[in-house]
Amino acid sequence: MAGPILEVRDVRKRFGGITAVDGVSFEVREGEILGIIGPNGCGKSTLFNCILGQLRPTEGRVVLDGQDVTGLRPSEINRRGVSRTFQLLQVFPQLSVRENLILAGQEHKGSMASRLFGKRDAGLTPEADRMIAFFRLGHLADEKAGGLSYGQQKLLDAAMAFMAGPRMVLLDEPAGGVNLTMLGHLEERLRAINAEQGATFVVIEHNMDFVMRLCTRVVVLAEGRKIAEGTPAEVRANQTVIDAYLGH
Amino acid sequence: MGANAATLRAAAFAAGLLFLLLVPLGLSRYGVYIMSLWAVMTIAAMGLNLTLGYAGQVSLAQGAFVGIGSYAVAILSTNGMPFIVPLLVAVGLSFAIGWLLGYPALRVQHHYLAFVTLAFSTLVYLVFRNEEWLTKGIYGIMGFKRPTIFGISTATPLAFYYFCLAMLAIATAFLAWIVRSPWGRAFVALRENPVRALSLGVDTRRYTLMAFAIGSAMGGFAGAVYAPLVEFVDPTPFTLALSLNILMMVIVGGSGFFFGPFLGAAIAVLLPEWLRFAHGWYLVIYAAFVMGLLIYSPTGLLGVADRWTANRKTRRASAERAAASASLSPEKP
Amino acid sequence: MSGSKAAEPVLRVKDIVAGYGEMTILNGTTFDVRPGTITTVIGPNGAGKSTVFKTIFGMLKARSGSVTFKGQDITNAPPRRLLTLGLCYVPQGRNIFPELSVRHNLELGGVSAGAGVDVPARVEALMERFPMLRKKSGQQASTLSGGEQKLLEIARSLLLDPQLMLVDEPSIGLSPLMVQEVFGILKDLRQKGVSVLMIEQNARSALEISDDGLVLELGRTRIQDDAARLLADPRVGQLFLGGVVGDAA
Amino acid sequence: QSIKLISVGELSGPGATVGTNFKNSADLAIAEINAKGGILGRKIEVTHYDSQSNPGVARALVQKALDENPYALLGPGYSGSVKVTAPLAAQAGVAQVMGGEAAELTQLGFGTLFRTSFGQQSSMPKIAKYLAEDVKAKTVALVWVNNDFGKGGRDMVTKELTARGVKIVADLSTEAGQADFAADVVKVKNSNPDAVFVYLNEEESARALKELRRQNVTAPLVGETTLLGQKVIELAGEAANGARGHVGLTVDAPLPALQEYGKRFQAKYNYVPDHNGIKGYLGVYMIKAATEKMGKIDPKGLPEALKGLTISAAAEPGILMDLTIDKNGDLDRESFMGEVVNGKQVIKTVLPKMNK
Amino acid sequence: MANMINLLMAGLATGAIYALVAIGFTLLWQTSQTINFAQGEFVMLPAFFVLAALNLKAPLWLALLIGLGASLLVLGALFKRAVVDPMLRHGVLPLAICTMALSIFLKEGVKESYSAEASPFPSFVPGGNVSLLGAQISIQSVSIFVFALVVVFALQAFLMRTSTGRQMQATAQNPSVARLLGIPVERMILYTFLINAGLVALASFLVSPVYLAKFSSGETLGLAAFIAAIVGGFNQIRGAIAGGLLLGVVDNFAAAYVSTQYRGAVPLFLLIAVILFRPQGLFGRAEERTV
Ligand SMILES: Nc1ncnc2c1ncn2[C@@H]1O[C@H](COP(=O)(O)OP(=O)(O)OP(=O)(O)O)[C@@H](O)[C@H]1O
Ligand SMILES: Nc1ncnc2c1ncn2[C@@H]1O[C@H](COP(=O)(O)OP(=O)(O)OP(=O)(O)O)[C@@H](O)[C@H]1O
Ligand SMILES: [Mg+2]
Ligand SMILES: [Mg+2]
Repeated sequence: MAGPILEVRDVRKRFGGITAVDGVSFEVREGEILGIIGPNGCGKSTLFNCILGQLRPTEGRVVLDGQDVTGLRPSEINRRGVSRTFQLLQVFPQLSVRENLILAGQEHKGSMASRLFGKRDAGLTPEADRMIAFFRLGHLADEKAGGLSYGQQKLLDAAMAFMAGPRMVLLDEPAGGVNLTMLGHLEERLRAINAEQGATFVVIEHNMDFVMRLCTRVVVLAEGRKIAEGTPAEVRANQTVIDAYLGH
Repeated sequence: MGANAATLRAAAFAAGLLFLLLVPLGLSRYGVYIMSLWAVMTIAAMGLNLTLGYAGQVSLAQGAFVGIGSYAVAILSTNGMPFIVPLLVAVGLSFAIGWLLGYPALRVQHHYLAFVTLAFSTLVYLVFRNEEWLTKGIYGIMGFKRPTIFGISTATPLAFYYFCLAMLAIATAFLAWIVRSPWGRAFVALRENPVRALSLGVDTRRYTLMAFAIGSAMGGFAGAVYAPLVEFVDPTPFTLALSLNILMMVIVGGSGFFFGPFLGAAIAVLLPEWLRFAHGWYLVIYAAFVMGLLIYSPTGLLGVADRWTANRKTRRASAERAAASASLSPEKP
Repeated sequence: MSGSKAAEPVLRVKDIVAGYGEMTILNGTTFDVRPGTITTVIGPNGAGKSTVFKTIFGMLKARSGSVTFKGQDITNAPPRRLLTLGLCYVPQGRNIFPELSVRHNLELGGVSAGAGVDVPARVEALMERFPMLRKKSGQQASTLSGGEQKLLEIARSLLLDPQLMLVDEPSIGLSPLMVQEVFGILKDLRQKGVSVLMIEQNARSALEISDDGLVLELGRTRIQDDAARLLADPRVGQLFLGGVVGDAA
Repeated sequence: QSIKLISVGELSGPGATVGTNFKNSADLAIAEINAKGGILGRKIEVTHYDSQSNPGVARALVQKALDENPYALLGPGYSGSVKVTAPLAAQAGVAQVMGGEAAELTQLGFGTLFRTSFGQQSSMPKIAKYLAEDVKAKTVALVWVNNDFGKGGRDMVTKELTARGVKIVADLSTEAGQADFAADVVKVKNSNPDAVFVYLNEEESARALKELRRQNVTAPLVGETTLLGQKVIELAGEAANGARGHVGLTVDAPLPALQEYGKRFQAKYNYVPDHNGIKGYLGVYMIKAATEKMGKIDPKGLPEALKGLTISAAAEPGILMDLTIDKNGDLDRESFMGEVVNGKQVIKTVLPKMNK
Repeated sequence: MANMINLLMAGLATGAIYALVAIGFTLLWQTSQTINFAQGEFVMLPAFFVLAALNLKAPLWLALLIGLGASLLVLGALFKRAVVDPMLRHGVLPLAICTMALSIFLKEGVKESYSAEASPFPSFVPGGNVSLLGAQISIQSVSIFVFALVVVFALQAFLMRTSTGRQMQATAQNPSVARLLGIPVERMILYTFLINAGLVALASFLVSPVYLAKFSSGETLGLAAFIAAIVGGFNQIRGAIAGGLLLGVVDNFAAAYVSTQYRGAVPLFLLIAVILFRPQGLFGRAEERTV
């Protein structure tokens, strides 16, 4: 495996008097599947938002491919091949499932001007339909995304993150609300993309079975700080982690 | 079934077109004038429909752009330029100013944005009224001619109506092209969920600015046709009231529906005229009608149609689900 | 446990047909909840699980069929009535008042409390139980993390001392420790005779603490059985639990 | 068969008060004429269209009116609307008896356009003369409403005052419907003028007067009908005392006929008409007089019949006051200089016709 | 200096009027997420109820009571029932447009059925001026000012401190969850509109002696109040006071020291600075967390 694709250096985020992320540093190596776990409200989602430009870190740097990307806009970071999913549902409710997916891919081809003159679907319908079939949303392809069930929207959100063939995907609780059979399916897919295309994943998840099976390495946060890092097995055995997070 | 809906739509479109082509033949000069006004207002409302209906950016300044277009044409035409030059200036100027007006939208949204555009609209009106050296102020500009296109004069009401119709056709084709390109989808993304859009690489800044610029340019285009229609340009029509009226056209017709502005403008321009028999009360009746319509269908006229087709589709899907469900027998493990 | 047929079901859902607009999602859903038990509903995404709950709680109209609570017909009864009867409901997703403070969000759970209920005291008790809520009581609710918002909702639903709780996927977004905590609360409630009807995708943990299990598919009850037996059933494991659970049990 | 008049006016929008006064008075005049047997034995029938105070709409409606072949057009009241509609009427050769006061209207040479009041080109010289010769003001502050009415007056009076060597020391535009005149009055005070020329609509005049008094402006306040009419006095109360100026059309003029008209109007509509009311009233009687002079109902001949017509109140009481229409369509007749004293308008001098 | 004080005092007097009307805007927003573009007309109308009663020879106190009652009925209950209820679920814009139509309806209706003229309106506050820092201010203005302050603090306390107030806010922020918790959503919305109706009626009685009762007097007032509400921070009732006063004062100073010709726009552009600097308005809360 190659060197770090992403470096998070001493990132801190304050909201008024609340310090949500308190000086977190770690690396993500090209091609790995990194898990991030930690109790509720420990700053995982905030950290993602800082990495991806949704929030500007109060302090610290985010380095992508050796370039400082701190404070860049989310769209710019996305166009460097980093996509994400959201913990709370984030789809385009009035657009159909297929349109949601095409949208997720269209901005990655050509320039803004060429898009104006290009095809309506930017040639993405086949890819979108493949995604739809994979996530078993076939009968819903033309339905408005706002009318999907919770789990279906969650899957759609994940599918959107894969549309542009990203190099790295940050997933914020992808398993929440997803049926176990479907989750197994998703897990296989992640592994396959990781193995075949060398894509990197960072996964926030509370489903420990999922994390243990999938991740090659795990970072543990608590109260905004990193408290442990290691292989899933190491982390699982760490007493601090058990006390703060896993329980017995 | 999808084909069925498509045929239906094509038929409705053809019928509408035929109607627009033939209707002036049965109308008085006044009727033709009103139909021309309808075409102009439709263009302006289509522009706002892009900014607001598709891209979700509230603007109370569309009337100001109609004014900018009208003044550009009036000023340049009185200086003897052939129509095409003032027309291009009107559109280009509105595009540029609309682009600039988009900047505040990057920072504020909703009613705050409404306020900023409202202030802009007020300013534009005051410039029209106060900068006499340019606009002749409150007295207005007169004495420019209706254009001659390919050697054909559009001076008569009928000829000018067809000219308006041609302009409407150009605007329609242009807008159809925009919203049917990936841009259209990006605009809708801006409206539906800007946060998600941003994380998918949609450059929301540029699209926001574009939504304003293109919408405004269409306002300017409408103004460029409005000036020769009235053959007089003064500041009074371009107050905030016009912007609000155009906004109403968009919502009443069906915000975010391509043909919404056509219907909305028809209601706002034609209905009061039909109601004139009620004398002083005609605006009261008109307002009551608009309220009733919105209460009946808050998503506008085309919202009704959309709901209707959606329901048909849903019934089919529902039947399929029921059939699949029926084939599952309850198991007793 | 399935042998205790003597008791009248606390909730009886019979042949419910319901859906959204023209779309019918539930095509005759039928099941019972026994008093003082935890019943877990599982099923694929889009099966109609949440829809059943919404229909029971009067958020969607049942076109036909009936819902009975302790022998009383509550089909299409408004939420306010159900709350006074002793039902409560924690929906899926995010259900807070974003601009109100955490404390005020919590207090609003007591709006339909009867005259004798000391709401402030109960709020205090809940804050004792979930220290996070006390720590953030003055914060605007929308600034809570996803899991914290869910906890807030669960806490809010406990304010009224319900007799039947409908909980739609409580574990989404909760850390393992918190899931244990919440499941612990549900078990405590059962101890007190409260019935719980819960939807869970985290099916193994849920079925482990449940008495009964229910598989819903395409708006119909596929299987209703003892939770332990369901967990052990290889077909259920294969089809609905990702194929790994069956062996684990 | 009846005589068909069509009136296009500002019945809604910012000009609604103007247009409604005009309309009501026209209706009053028509009812009176019809009660006495009509014109040449034929009844008058009138249709009112609402221009929404918008020139574009006014143009459409005049087109509509012309499509209906009217005997003559009444209105509009806004000069801008008059300007866009006049070419249509001229093209159709139909007389348009309107309420606009902008100086230029009658100089555009339409030939079918007729005023119902003084144009500003007749009233403003009188005011300028009064300011320069009677008030002996060396410096004047102008407060005017920035619409075509106010701006027209301001431009005209500026020209006339400058020609008489009077200096404009403050030139303050205000908005129609403005409520707060504090800032304008501060500026007036700071310019320390010998006199203040106030040219606003009645309601704003009342508010401005109140504010001028509140800030103790002592310079004479001079204006037009809209500064010292009954309406202003009613709204401004005490503050109106001392306001003075030129009065072209007012129901308070010391003429029994005018006052009678005011009473009839008030009996019918329950409020005091303003000068726009009198315009609508006169307009109808002008058409009547011209028609009777022709001796036939001839729409094409009406414009010619109106030109150069002198109507005496003795022969046609409805005209209220002798007047002469010149070949441009401008009016000439007596007018007054007045002042508000103890809540009453008092006429100080009667100004003769200009071309006696 | 005297000029400055004069301008300031006059600006505050006008600003208090804006504030009084602006309170209604923020109230409706905060408790039902509606924008009422007919708010200016809502202030115009009660004066005519009173005038109509006076024309029927009712004494002033009775006429005012009748005006208040009619407002509660028409602008409160009827408005909510007939216009707001069917549209509330469909977002802000359709309802806003509907209220725009309503404003035409009310304006034209009053014009046709009553009069196009401005009518003087009796004041129930004593006339006359008081001297303050060398400037004369009418007692009318002072009472408007005081009244606006009292209303704001009373409403603020009601919304923040009482359970009913919080239920009203909860209803606005998430009606379906509110229903689910057993909050009587319908009643909360009705309260909102009744309070607003009472407010506009009182505003009308205070403002009409200054602005005169005229069918069109709501136009400028409604717009100014809308702006004041935004500048104050749409979701904060106390912001309405700040916004109103600021607008009144800035307007006067701009007219006196910048330009009378551009008086309509200069204050707006100065206030835009406020908005761009603080996108949530002077007193507004920041938008909620979105991700
Ligand atoms: N805008 C904000 N204002 C104030 N506090 C905030 C804001 N956003 C987040 N926080 C606080 O920051 C902390 C971290 O939140 P975050 O959403 O990152 O947690 P998390 O680790 O993702 O938790 P979960 O597992 O529950 O999703 C929380 O305590 C939250 O209350
Ligand atoms: N608001 C809605 N409008 C229209 N259709 C809806 C709506 N909500 C859900 N549906 C449809 O109803 C079906 C069942 O949805 P429901 O939310 O009950 O599923 P679920 O079993 O709870 O799934 P999940 O496990 O994903 O939460 C889905 O196919 C979905 O598309
Ligand atoms: Mg999180
Ligand atoms: Mg669900």
